[in-house]
Amino acid sequence: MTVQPATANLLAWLVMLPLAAAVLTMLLPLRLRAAASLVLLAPMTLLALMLGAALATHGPFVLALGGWATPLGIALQADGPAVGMTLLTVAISVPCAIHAAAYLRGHAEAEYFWALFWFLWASLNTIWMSTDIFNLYVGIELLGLAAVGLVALRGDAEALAAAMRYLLAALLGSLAYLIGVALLYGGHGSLSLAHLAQTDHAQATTAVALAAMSLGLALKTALFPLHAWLPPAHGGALTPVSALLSALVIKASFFIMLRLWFALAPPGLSTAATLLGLLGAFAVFWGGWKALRQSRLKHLVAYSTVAQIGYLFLFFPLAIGTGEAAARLAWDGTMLMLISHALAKAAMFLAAGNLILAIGSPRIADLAGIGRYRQFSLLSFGIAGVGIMGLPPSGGFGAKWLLMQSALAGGGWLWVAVLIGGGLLSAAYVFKVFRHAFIEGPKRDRFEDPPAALEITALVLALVSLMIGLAAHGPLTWLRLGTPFGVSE
Amino acid sequence: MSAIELLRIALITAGVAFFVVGSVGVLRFPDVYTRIHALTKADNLGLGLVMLGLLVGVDSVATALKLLLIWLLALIGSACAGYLVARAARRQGVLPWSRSRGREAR
Amino acid sequence: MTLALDVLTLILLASLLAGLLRIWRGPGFADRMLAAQLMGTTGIGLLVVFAERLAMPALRDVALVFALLALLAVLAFVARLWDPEDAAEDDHERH
Amino acid sequence: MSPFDLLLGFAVCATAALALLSRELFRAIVMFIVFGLCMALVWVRLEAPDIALAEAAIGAGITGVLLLDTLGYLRRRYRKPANGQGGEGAR
Amino acid sequence: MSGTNAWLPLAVLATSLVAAVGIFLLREHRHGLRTVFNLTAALLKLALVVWMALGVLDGMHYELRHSLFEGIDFVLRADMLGMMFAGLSSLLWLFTTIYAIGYLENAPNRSRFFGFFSLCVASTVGIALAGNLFTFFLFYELLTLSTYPLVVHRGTEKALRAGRIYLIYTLGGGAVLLLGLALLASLVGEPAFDAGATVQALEDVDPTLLTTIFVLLVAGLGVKAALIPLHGWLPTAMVAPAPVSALLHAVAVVKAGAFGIARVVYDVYGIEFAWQLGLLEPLAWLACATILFGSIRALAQTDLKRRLAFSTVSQVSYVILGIALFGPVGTAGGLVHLLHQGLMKITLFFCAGNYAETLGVHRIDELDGAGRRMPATSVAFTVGAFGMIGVPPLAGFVTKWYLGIGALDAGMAWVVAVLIASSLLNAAYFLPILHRIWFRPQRGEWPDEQYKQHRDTHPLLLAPALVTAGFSVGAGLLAGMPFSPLYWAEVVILREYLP
Amino acid sequence: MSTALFHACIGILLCTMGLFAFIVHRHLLRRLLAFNVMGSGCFLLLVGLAQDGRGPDPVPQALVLTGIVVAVASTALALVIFRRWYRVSGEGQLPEDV
Amino acid sequence: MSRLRLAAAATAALGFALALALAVIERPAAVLNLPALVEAEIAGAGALHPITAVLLDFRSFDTLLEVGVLLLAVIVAYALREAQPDGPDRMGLDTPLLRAVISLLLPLMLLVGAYVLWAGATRPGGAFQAGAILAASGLALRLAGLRVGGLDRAWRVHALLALGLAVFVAAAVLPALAGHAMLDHPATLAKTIVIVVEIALTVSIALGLLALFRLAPPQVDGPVFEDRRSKPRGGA
Repeated sequence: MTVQPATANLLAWLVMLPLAAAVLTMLLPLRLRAAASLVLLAPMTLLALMLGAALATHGPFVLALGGWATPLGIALQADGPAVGMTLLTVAISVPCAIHAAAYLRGHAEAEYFWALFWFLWASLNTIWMSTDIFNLYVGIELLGLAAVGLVALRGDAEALAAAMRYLLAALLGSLAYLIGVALLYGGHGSLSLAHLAQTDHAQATTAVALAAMSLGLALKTALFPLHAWLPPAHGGALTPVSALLSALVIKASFFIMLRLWFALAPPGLSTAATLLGLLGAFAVFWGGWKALRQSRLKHLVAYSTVAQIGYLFLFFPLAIGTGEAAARLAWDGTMLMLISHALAKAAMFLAAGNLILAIGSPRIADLAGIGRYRQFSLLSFGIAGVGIMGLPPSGGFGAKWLLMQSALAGGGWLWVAVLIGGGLLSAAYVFKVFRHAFIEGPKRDRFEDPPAALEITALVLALVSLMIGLAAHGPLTWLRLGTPFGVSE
Repeated sequence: MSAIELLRIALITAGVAFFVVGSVGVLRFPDVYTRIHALTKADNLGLGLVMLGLLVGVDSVATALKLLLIWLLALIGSACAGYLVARAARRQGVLPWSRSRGREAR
Repeated sequence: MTLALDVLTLILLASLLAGLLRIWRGPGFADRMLAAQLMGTTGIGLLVVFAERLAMPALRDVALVFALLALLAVLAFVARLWDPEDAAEDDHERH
Repeated sequence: MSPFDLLLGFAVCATAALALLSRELFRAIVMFIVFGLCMALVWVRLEAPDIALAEAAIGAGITGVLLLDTLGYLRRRYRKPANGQGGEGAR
Repeated sequence: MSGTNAWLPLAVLATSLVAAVGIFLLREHRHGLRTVFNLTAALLKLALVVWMALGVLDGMHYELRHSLFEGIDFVLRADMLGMMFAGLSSLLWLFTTIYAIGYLENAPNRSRFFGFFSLCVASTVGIALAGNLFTFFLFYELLTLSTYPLVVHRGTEKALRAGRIYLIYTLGGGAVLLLGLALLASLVGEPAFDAGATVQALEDVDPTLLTTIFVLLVAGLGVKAALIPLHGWLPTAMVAPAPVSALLHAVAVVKAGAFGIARVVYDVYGIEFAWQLGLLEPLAWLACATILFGSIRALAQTDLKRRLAFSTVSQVSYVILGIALFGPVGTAGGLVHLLHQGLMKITLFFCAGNYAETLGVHRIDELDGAGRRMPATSVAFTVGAFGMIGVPPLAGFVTKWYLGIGALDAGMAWVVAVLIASSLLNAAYFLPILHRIWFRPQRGEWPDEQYKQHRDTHPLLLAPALVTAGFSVGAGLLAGMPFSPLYWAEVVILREYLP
Repeated sequence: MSTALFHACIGILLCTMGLFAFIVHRHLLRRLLAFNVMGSGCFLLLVGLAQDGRGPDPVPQALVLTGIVVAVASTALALVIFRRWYRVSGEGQLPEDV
Repeated sequence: MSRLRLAAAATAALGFALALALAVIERPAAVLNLPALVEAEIAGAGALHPITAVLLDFRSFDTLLEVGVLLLAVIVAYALREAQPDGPDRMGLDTPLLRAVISLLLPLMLLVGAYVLWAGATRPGGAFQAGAILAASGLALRLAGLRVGGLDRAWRVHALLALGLAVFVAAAVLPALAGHAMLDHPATLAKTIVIVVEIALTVSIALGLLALFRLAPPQVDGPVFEDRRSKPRGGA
């Protein structure tokens, strides 16, 4: 579908604006950096909404950057998933930015936070939209370094170790991905996903390339057993950073994986898909178990991310080698899981950070007595927890429901068990927090008072994560645009 | 094969021979100070001869100048490197090789 | 002519590789660094010969860059690593 | 493919292996610098002078300096070991 | 469908939901405003429910439908059965709220308490109005979530342990229910409440699979309905404040379970189809076993609230027994007990709360002579207890009478024996209490006496107990009148059995 | 076997060695060396495979140039983080258990 | 290193190598011929050298992000210095000979850098190589104990660091403002824009690489870790 250049350029604006913002926030005087960033949130939101409107009116479209058509040039693409993720990025980044502005006020970490934040956003948008496998490589490198930088921002030993671990994982992951790029270019002579999708997939090169890329991306997504880097990085970072990382960054590599599997999956991949699903299942249980065993609040939430990633990987066995209806349900479920986990986990991290600020300690055991004083953060944590547990009416529930329907349609009883068992396990660790928070005792009754902005952002995100389950029908129809599951119009 | 080509081959071969000598020197000489000789003398002479060989029958002045520049830079680099290493080694207290303690130094 | 150059490049490469032995054996830091430096010079030689042999004038630029930056590694080594201040300590690296 | 390529391939693999498996860190780093030199030659053989140029500037220049500098930093830090385990850092 | 008809169910739901949000937003010390919020919402809700119930009686159709995913809708709909439950919960919410305001005077964390209290009632009404099993499940889980903070409200070690046990049971039950629901949905798409039309229309489906789904659904719902062996959470949850116990036992949680089983039997499978599948007789057996088990365990309890709790285990199964009896009369007995048990049990819990709050009495053997100190409360208690035993003309008698006739109709005469045995057991565990209250002299000082200025107890605590006691008398005496619980149950049955 | 293919195979070998060393070593400097060797192997594979039997191809060469910049930036950043980590911990490697 | 780790590594590496070998052996013949396409379109690009054309025209978006990666790394390094301040740096060797040689070589290095940049338009060379050479000369300067004046003024350095990305983004956005696709330069301006972008990139890349060296913690300052080591490190 062809659209006006001005419309198509929306795609590129969504990358260029954050890059310009990154430069700007690096050069502005210190006290203006947060303010400038907050101001720039408005045009970013506007651009994303305009892109959504363009997709709704024109259907999927493509921007050939520099006017060079693929395969010579690089194209950005607006289809359902890309635009959906762009909007999700806005939905997460805006509250996180507001939270960060309040959270970082007067802290040394604030100096370069904003430049990194904008780089992160630019790379995320690139990844959602790009259709060129090498461009995606540069995108994930940019994303990885931005994320590592954000993790390292605190600069103490723990943060540095976490950042280093994360960096090594990210580098190894992108090398594995690059090997896949090399094989694909060597075998098919093109880097454009659209062109690669038209080639013959029934040979070893594509399979090995896909395997290498999947492995690298799984490492970056922290799929069990490649997850060891995630808990220290997500658990140890500054609160808004943890939220951004857990909500969006790991999703980016998973998203690339989805795109690759759509374009490149050779026939007869169900064994590999089952393997990925099994790893996902292990992740659900292992992550949940480890979360339950954590003594620090943010580490609990981080391990919860390890567990929740597992659900995403159930997509592969549910959608590959099963019927059309099952695959479609799996797609809907996975997209909804991605979105609702992003919202709920961001809310949960922000709420956890607020609680930590209030009690002045990272330990769950020190929450005793907080129940009476910081109702809001606790409420946000709880509402986000509803999404994480997959209880109705949250989006997490909707996602699990769809995945379960998909599994039942394809006769995958194992996956049903994973979905239900994982939900119970997550309930166990979420309520562990509440058990400590509800303790009434003479221990202490003085807590710090975080600024209102911190609490409101967490609550808003949590409420959105709750409501998305009730309003999922439209967005899900929309997210199918331009995918193999899209309704042909 | 013309005489000019013969000359080139001869010069380059001679250069390569010096390179080989340099390598042998680095391998066979007993201590840091002596090995510096192999580096700074044999190799740079070898490089010079190779350059000379390539200069014979070169088609443009620019290329010739570039070749000479490369040689000059290599000379300066080697000389400096030799100087720095030797100076540092002496300040570290690395003793020059002598026959009396030669066996053990190896 | 080309054959001769091919043989010569081969010999040059072999001579370059001979330096590996010195790097392997050491025994001191300086010996290793010197061998690397020597290999750099040999590399320059190889590059200029290749420029002639493959008719790729750009390789002379590569050689130029090598020659220009040859000093850098040794400089870093001497200035930052093998400093007189830790003279006493290099002993255990001797063997 | 010529004998030169064979020998060069061997050289690349050998330097890489030695850089990766040397017990002494300094030797590993010097090997790595030589590995960069060999890589530049490989790029020449692959008719990619641009990459050779980059490799020359990066491998011989910047990466080497960074690594040597870091090693020096590690060695310097354990110079006066406070509790007798200082030597492990640079190993 | 006119606008009002779609929005009225939502408005009913919203009254308590908005109240919940408003109360959460209030600062802790705004007691007056919170009371206003609470009472306004409760009264408003009651009025709306009555309005809607009358509308339903007139044959109006209230439905709100919102598509959630492809093939699954969120449906709020008012039908007779649902209105019965909604009426019960909104009526009792009013009384419980009044009672709780009195009970929690000067206690901490009232914002949280009343917020979740309202949320809890919102979910109960949601359960009542759910138009398909999916929507039902949505509110069913919301109920679990909103009751947890109430159970652990006191924040003591014991309360937290009780909360954990409560969660393990209810979330586990929810998971089983979800599994059954998902299986059902994978067969029929939207699991609508259409008296079994969709399920029966399934061809080539293995009856075993349908039976499995039924078992899963009943097991999931049975946790909240406290069927044995899934009743373990109920006595433990007694550590919660008295209004919460009243809410759990009479208004929301156990009733939600029983109501859910009624929905599954009548509206998902259809009672005839369930009977054909042979599902009802085992259910009746299970209900009977629970009735006897609960009563026997109640005998052995020395703590008043724990005895009442086991009594609940037993009494709720009357409802399930009624559901399991194939035939209009038995069904009427079951459904009417949904209301009757609520009225009587809430009376008993209010009274138990009054004893605990006024005299500091928790154990049965400390109650000696309480009747003289607190005559009004004790009269209410006596009414509730006699009702439970089934003394005519109280509400409990009506239930048991209908159940007995229904059992004979359904050809399950042994049920009558169970009913008689259960009544004897009820008498055996209630009469000694009454004896202690009325006929034994007081033994020394009360453990922790308060409200000495009042003749009986704080009026906010007393009034709800008296009113609900009055209701339970009325429900029995006026059972034949229009708008009595029995009347409602009969209307439901007319529509169920004679479509 | 063409020159390009031969060097692509060398690339595979480098990748393998790099991967092995990356897993085996715990010292961060060694892991960075391993990463760089692996990266070089990867670049070789990219160019070698693309040019096999087809002569020089500017596209993969340009990609490798981009890749080298990225690799250098990452390595340099890793070294900075490593030195900061070493400065506060005195360890050349990361703690084993997380 | 444990035996298990060794075995795992060996297995992983072996499997990896076999899979790659299989992929290389089995690879199909490419259908597309991208080099030919580059050849055909190069006239419309901003540079005559195919690799420069690919880097700065056909696939300029990659390059833009790549510059972003470098700038990002530098920013992280700055941020870390902010979080963990450094003591004074000891500059380097202090030998008159070396100083003389370096100051002699410096103009030459700058010249070579400029030459490589200029060459990029028509033959091998370009912004990145030139930047690397300039960075290397900066390194040499520092190692020889010389200081480049003015580079310590943070804002000016920041501006120069960001210059490459800023100019690139501006060049990308300008066509969009004129109603074309993003990065789609009109043919008449393409060459100029490529040159301007390349110059800016060279400056930024050179400074960026240099900054990454300078922002590593310097050698001489007090032992920070010793007091930390005495107490047991907290696990997770």
